[in-house]
Amino acid sequence: MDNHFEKSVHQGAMQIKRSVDDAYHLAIQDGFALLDVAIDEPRLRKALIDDRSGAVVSFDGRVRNHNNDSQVQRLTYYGYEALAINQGRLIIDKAKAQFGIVNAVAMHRIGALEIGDMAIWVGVSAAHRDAAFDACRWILDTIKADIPIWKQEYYPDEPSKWLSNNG
Amino acid sequence: MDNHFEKSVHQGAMQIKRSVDDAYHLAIQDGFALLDVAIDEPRLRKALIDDRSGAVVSFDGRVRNHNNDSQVQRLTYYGYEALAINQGRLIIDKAKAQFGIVNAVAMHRIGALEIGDMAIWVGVSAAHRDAAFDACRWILDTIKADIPIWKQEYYPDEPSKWLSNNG
Amino acid sequence: MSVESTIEINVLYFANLADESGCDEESLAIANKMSLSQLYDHLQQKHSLSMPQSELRVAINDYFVSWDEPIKAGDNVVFISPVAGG
Amino acid sequence: MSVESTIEINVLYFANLADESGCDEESLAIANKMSLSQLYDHLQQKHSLSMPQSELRVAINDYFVSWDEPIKAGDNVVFISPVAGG
Repeated sequence: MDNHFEKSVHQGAMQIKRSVDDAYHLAIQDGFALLDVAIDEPRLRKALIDDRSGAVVSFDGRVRNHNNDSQVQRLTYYGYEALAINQGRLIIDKAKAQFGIVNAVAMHRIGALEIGDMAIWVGVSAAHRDAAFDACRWILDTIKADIPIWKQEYYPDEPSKWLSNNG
Repeated sequence: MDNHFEKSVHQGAMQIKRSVDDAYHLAIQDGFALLDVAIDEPRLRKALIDDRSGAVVSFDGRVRNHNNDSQVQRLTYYGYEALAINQGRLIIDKAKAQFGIVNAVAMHRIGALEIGDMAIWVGVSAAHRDAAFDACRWILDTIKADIPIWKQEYYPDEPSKWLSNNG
Repeated sequence: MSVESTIEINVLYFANLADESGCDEESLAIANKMSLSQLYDHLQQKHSLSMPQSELRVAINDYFVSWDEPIKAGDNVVFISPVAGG
Repeated sequence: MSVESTIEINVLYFANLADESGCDEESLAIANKMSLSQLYDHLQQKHSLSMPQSELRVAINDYFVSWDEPIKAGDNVVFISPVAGG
């Protein structure tokens, strides 16, 4: 596939349809948003925490230089933003109802990423550590299963591929 | 107990016996150190991460305004630093041997803390999320069980008390 | 001679479905009462989509729906191939 | 008349043990072959320490040891009351 064709059908899914500030506002208020630039972790972390938060667990997922046996050069995440945001809000609401937590915020980056770039951040604050760990892991797993984001990895010696979390 | 007496027998356990930079160096190299000033989380996080780290899980524990039914005003952590450092190194070595992780770093603050201050930070990087979550939780639980740190909480209407994690 | 009633809908394509269909969006006039399964059958033939319906989920108007959800005029329909976030 | 052999050791106190003993450190001459349990019995009486040995752990020279570890001249001995980090 040539680069021009790739851009023409996927370009919309590589960019968010709101400003970066609006994306942070949404993530902080509803618990989830997509972003198309580097995730500012301290900004999200700060929004998570208040005096009731005895425990804060966070996860960040980064682009590795290996996926199974293949050397990864770079990858691109594509997102269906409107569905992602609706589904993300449902996931965060469910986590808040299900685990004894104070707050939860998550963000997923889309677009072209390099090795080491942060693709996802999930943070949970709670009075107690068990709830924070359990909720953070559940939110991460549920985002991976349900949020409409697709990933294409590029390798030095093979064609790029679409990856799937359940394949 | 008057303040003078408190200071005379506990003062040594409220301060670390090395420089702040040496404490960071030790935490980054051996995986654990005590610190007697605010923990600089980004400094530890940066040391954790390399290109093999697909997943980073971190925990931070903060002073809450409530412990069970009592209103907490402030608290003081006291540490037996030399044993804490030896035991911390054993814990981190064991975590590295036991879980498939890339790196782990933890730090515990001692001295007088206010509500909202970070008392402990534990970070784990790994290729995969399950190992990162499992190791972070295990390190935290093992630090809480085995590291010689004691906590005294101060309340508005009651005498201060020594707390215990297993009491 | 029966007049077949049609409705206008919009379909979005992502990832491998966008590659195979060669577009990210199209407007379609479809038979009223057409089911989501029938719609995917139709598009699968039209664009030679390789993925069977059993591997897909479906969304209408930016929410996941079940495959028996009816399609209404003006709906945005999206077939969701296996995701890979995180 | 037997000459009892003694050794010099150092004991550190933390937390409630420091409160009760009123010090953070003391040097002691103890009987050679005294066990860690005997040492704690002795100190418990001397300082009216409220905590039974069963609630304590013990460290020598900055490492946890078991209660049957022998005490040597010059050792730093610390009885560790229940911890509360994290």
